[in-house]
Amino acid sequence: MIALFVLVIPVVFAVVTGLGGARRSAALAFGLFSTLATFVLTLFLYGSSGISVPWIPGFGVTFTLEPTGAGSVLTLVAALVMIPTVVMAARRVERSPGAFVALMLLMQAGLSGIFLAHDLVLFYVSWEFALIPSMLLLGAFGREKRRAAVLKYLVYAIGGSFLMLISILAIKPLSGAASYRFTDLMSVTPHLAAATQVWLFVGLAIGMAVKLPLWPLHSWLIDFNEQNHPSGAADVMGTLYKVGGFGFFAWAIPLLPVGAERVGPVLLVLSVVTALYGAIAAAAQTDIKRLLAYASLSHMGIVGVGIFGLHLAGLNGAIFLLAAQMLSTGGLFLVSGMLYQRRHSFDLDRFGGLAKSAPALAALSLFVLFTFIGVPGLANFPGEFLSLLGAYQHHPWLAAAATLSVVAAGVYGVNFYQRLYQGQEHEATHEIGTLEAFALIPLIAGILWLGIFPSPQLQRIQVQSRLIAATTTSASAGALLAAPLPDTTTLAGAKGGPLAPPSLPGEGPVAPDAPLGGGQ
Amino acid sequence: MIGFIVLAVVMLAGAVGVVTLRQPVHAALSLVVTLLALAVTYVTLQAHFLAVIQVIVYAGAIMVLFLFVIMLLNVEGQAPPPHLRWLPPLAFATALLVAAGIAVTAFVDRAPLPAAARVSALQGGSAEQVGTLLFSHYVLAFQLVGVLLLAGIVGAVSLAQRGSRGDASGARSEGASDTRELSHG
Amino acid sequence: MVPTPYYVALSALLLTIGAMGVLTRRSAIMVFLSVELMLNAANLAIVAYARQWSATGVEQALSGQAAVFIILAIAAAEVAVGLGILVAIFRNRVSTDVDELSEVRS
Amino acid sequence: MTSVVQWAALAPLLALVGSLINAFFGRSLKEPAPGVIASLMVAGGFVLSVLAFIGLQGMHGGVQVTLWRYFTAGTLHVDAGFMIDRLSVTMMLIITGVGLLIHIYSIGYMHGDDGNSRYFSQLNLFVAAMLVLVMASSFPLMFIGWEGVGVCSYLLIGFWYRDRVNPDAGRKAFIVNRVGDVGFLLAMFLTFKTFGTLNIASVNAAAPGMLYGSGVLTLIGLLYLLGATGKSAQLPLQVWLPDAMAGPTPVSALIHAATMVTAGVYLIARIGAVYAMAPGAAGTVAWVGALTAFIAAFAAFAQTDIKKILAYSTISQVGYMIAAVGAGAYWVGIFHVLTHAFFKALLFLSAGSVIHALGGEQDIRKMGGLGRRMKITGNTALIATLAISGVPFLAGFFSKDAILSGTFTSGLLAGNGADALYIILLVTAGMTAAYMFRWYYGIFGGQSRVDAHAAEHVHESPPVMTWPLGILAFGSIAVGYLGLPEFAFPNLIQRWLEPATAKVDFNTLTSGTDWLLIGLSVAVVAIGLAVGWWVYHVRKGAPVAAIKDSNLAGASRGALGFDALYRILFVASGEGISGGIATLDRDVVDRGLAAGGGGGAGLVGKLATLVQSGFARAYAFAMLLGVLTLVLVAALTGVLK
Repeated sequence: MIALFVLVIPVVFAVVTGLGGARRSAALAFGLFSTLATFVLTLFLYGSSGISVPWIPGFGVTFTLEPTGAGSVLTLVAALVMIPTVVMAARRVERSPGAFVALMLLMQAGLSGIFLAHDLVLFYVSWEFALIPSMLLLGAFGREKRRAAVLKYLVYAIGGSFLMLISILAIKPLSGAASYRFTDLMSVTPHLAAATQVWLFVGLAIGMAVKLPLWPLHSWLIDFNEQNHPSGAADVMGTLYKVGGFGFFAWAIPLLPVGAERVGPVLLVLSVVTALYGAIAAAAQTDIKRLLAYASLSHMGIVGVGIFGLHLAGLNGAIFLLAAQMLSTGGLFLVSGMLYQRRHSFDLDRFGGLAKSAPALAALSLFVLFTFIGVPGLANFPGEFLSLLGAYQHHPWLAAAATLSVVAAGVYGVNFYQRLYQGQEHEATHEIGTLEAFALIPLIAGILWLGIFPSPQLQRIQVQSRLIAATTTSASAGALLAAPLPDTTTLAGAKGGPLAPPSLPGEGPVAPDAPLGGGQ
Repeated sequence: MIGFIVLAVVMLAGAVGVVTLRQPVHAALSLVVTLLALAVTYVTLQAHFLAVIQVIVYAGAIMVLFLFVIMLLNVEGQAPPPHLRWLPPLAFATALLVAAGIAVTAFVDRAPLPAAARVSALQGGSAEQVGTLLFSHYVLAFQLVGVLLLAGIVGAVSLAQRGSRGDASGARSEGASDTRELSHG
Repeated sequence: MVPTPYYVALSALLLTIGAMGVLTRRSAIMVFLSVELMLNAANLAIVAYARQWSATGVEQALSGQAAVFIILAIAAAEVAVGLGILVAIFRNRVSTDVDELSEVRS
Repeated sequence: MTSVVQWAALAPLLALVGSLINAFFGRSLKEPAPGVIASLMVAGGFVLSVLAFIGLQGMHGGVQVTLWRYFTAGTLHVDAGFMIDRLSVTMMLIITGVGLLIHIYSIGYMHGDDGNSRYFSQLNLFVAAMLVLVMASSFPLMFIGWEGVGVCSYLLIGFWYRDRVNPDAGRKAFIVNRVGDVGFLLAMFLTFKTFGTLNIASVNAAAPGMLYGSGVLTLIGLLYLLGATGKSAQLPLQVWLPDAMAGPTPVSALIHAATMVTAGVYLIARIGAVYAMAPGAAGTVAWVGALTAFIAAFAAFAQTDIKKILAYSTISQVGYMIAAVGAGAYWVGIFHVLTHAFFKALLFLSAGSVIHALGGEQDIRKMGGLGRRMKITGNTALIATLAISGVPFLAGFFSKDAILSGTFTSGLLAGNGADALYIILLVTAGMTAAYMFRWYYGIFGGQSRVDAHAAEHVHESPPVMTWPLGILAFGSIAVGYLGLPEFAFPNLIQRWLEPATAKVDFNTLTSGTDWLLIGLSVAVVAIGLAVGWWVYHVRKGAPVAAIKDSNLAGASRGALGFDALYRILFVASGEGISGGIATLDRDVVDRGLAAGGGGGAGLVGKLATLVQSGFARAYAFAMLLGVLTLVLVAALTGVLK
């Protein structure tokens, strides 16, 4: 039932805020209360019971929410990111902050719906439901060229989801499932004929690839971020809305394993291209938001690499990276809003040397930036590492190519910091304010939490990915999802065979006759 | 069958008139013919209540509204459109195909006509029968339609009012040009 | 009794004639009239199928007629608002040529 | 004794706490409080390391401390756990011991800098990361330390961020290191694919069961080597270290001489079992080390910056260590890490003392004769110079000699040119003696070339700086005696480390041959020093001035042009590609999907304008087409049914 409240609370408060929130303080209070309440609820989401009631019985559509492992983790992290974002929006949006906050809350409800839906049609409805507020945020609050950006965004989003809709509508009649509920579909769709699966998968994949986004369907993202409101809050919402990877993970791959296996390599190549392309293009940007947009595109490429590598570790890592980048990318977009507030520009050339008058802002930005470029020990790293590691097990060359984006990330990362904070300061600025500090601290706490103790969240995700692997063992992709065995051909002699897993580490000395270095 | 053919011919003639006649007033009157023929067709289809409503609401109220507006605005027939010359032939072909497609689909379905006894059980779709259904099963939809009509009225009034109140001088000068235009025509 | 497909075919013809009107006429009023024609064509099909449904039951058949009733009511509302908009546009532009009303065009 | 050893797991935490205290409260603390706090934390780490060292006496294995499960995915389990054994404890002692002295020295060196607390915060963070690196029980955890030290190095090189040069140098270091990190990452991926685990001990235990010389092991070895070349500034990724001298001098001493750059050596020693089974990879390691040693020594001759000479010398010395671990002489590599940590830290700190005294002057052409004014600095620097040159009875002599005999006798390098390696390293030893003599003589000996203005202020450094110099000087002499040649004396460090590293076969020489090798290296060092004496003292540098404009001198000044080459190959082309892709994305991919790109531009564009004409009637027609589609589908399915 918690899942239902997670959906309903933001909607209720969105209505309240939208109707009564002409005043800034009201928007702030309602928004903060709603996001805090939602966040507290999401803490208990995992393991709580789901809900399933008929919705449109004639078409087999149900209203089914199920806090699965990956979904609950993503909902949780998104709810955490929402708290500071709502506060920033309520304080920094000049014109009708109430409407802005209301739209953000509506979008949060849509996102939670995407993550928690366990019915394919409900998933699709949430997917589109979240689109409308994000479009309105851009169209009503964006910058000068927002019209073109909205149009582009719409064309891509609608075009993509149209194909997705066709696949969704077709999947039940084709498979003869009892309803659109995940469990009902899951029992029949993996046994569909290979050609059918491929076509259905392609339809779903195009819609999801637009939202992932994958090269070459990414160009809406750049304008979307560049033209959104300079507070950065709407960009954070856009970051949370990059749910394509989750769609593949939770729906497309488990439902259509054979399709995934056939189409996966193509998407893997595109993901590798995206990872490199985004990172390299980011290095040449001079606009803060465009740089962040390209850089986050590169991360999405790595998410894709993890998913389409079709390896258990990669799947886990991709979803974890999705959650982690909400924190890091979101944090950087909030920082971009703070920088805009100081210089009224996003042009990197207008910055420099800010570390002198705003050392704390510089330190916090650098922290988030290092998370962003995947420095280990922080939130993005386990996700990136596992994504690439998983893909490497089946496609070493492609994964190695994607790993090169790590170098490019170093380039744009340190360039970014240097151009903002280092060098001579031409004009003094003010140090980080209470509001800004409040906005960044929850994110940093989240980054440390996910970075140092990723295991609990990963295990939750794994509950779901293992389920996927287990239920698809009958299909041919099952073998792909299984863990690889060591390359036995390289083992000498007959004592080969799978290596025993490392003895479970516990405290205490290693036996004296087994020195660490081994020996012959 | 003969009755049906007669009605169909009248209806189609009226429809073609709507689309082809230059003068809007003529076209509107032509539409009235079609609608009246349609009302009669409803009778043959055992929908007496609807037939009455069709005459009162559609052919009566709605078309009168149309005629008022046409006369108020004094819309003229126009020269052939300068843009999109490629459109009419293509539209004609497409429309023909659509009609053919629908007809084929309809005729392919070989479900037999219901037995006469069953049809007569409708009792001609009397006001009592339809009304009972509307006020029991579809009461929510009925209420919503009422709300919609109210909203429509409010909307129409506010649209009509805005021009005359928004900008006094502008409205007056526009009104002046309006009359000039009218006298011209 | 005339079989249902005949009515449906007639409805299809009316619909396409209406569509031709929408596509070829430039005056907004005429477009509007054509739309009304299309609407009625649809109604005809519904009523015809309603009779066909009487094979299943009286309530099913009458549901179709109730639907047409509601459509009629909605059409009334639509015409009221639509004509209101037309009057407003004419007041601003002194023209109801749809080709000139292309706000969508850049 | 186990529990005593386990406490060592707290050492990184202590340093981290120190870092956090200075980060959050440092600016409200009065000098020297930040430095004292930071030093105390490192001192605590040193005490813990010593206790662990004592606890490990008589224990051949190590102690595994598991803190929590780091991450899990499928069959991959990675713990946040530490492996404290003889090898890692040795590194911990070096890091915390030398680190403590450098922290204390920094209190004096950074006195009055407005970033004082920031400096100590980052320095402590570095110590924490470095400890994690050496203590980690699994590769991903080691990678945390590995990148962590890279991050700290980046921060500290760009410490004085207002001059453009410093952040640029930091950026270069970070990016070059990241190239190496890609190698490390790929190596981990392949390790998991091959062994099914990322636990270092498990990999070491499984490696001997693999096929000797198999391709997979060789590839794993080469990928880890790529990681090591990045961090340890070896060919081909050595270019960042000379620039990294932009940081404060104690940072150069700690990070870019004593500890971080030896991480590659430690890595290879740690997974020695893999290299012991992959002679191809081991041979490559040895050759990379030897060539780097030679090239860096060559480049050191023409440098004029007091710290850059030391930087090239560091690259060269780390090359020696890499060559040693490549030869399979793992304890020797670590032994040289130990001795080098003392004398190179001492060299840097005395250089810092000189820079401090001269008010920031770093050009050795404007120094000279300082030994008379700065007695302690001069004398300790002399000890360090002699130690690094390999003069007998000083620390460098013993470790360098062990490396030379290790490469000469290694069974792992058999067939991979062990003799050539030996000769290269021997020649490099002579060159080291010569350029280090130039360094010392240019600063402390001969005539003073100091500006009159600066000369007035020349003074010996305060005790907080000279005491560490003294201790390090003592170490530069004493630690060598831990590793006396085995054939004649008890070799303490070999016996200590060998149980913790992989075993490699070495040819045994007759003791006569052993003495011969030692005599040879002593002779080479003597020649090197003599040449230095002749060129710089007797002839006052005339022979060098004569060939100043030759190609040879130019090549040395430009360090064989690696920097220039990379600037053309990677920086320029990288910028080109990056700009190209950005333009491509803006002009082709972006518009291409809306209105066509390349050849199809016209057609798609026309179609788009046709559809998007803006006429309402055209849109209505589009709708009609949609209706037609639906109708046709319905009709066809109806007919076909």
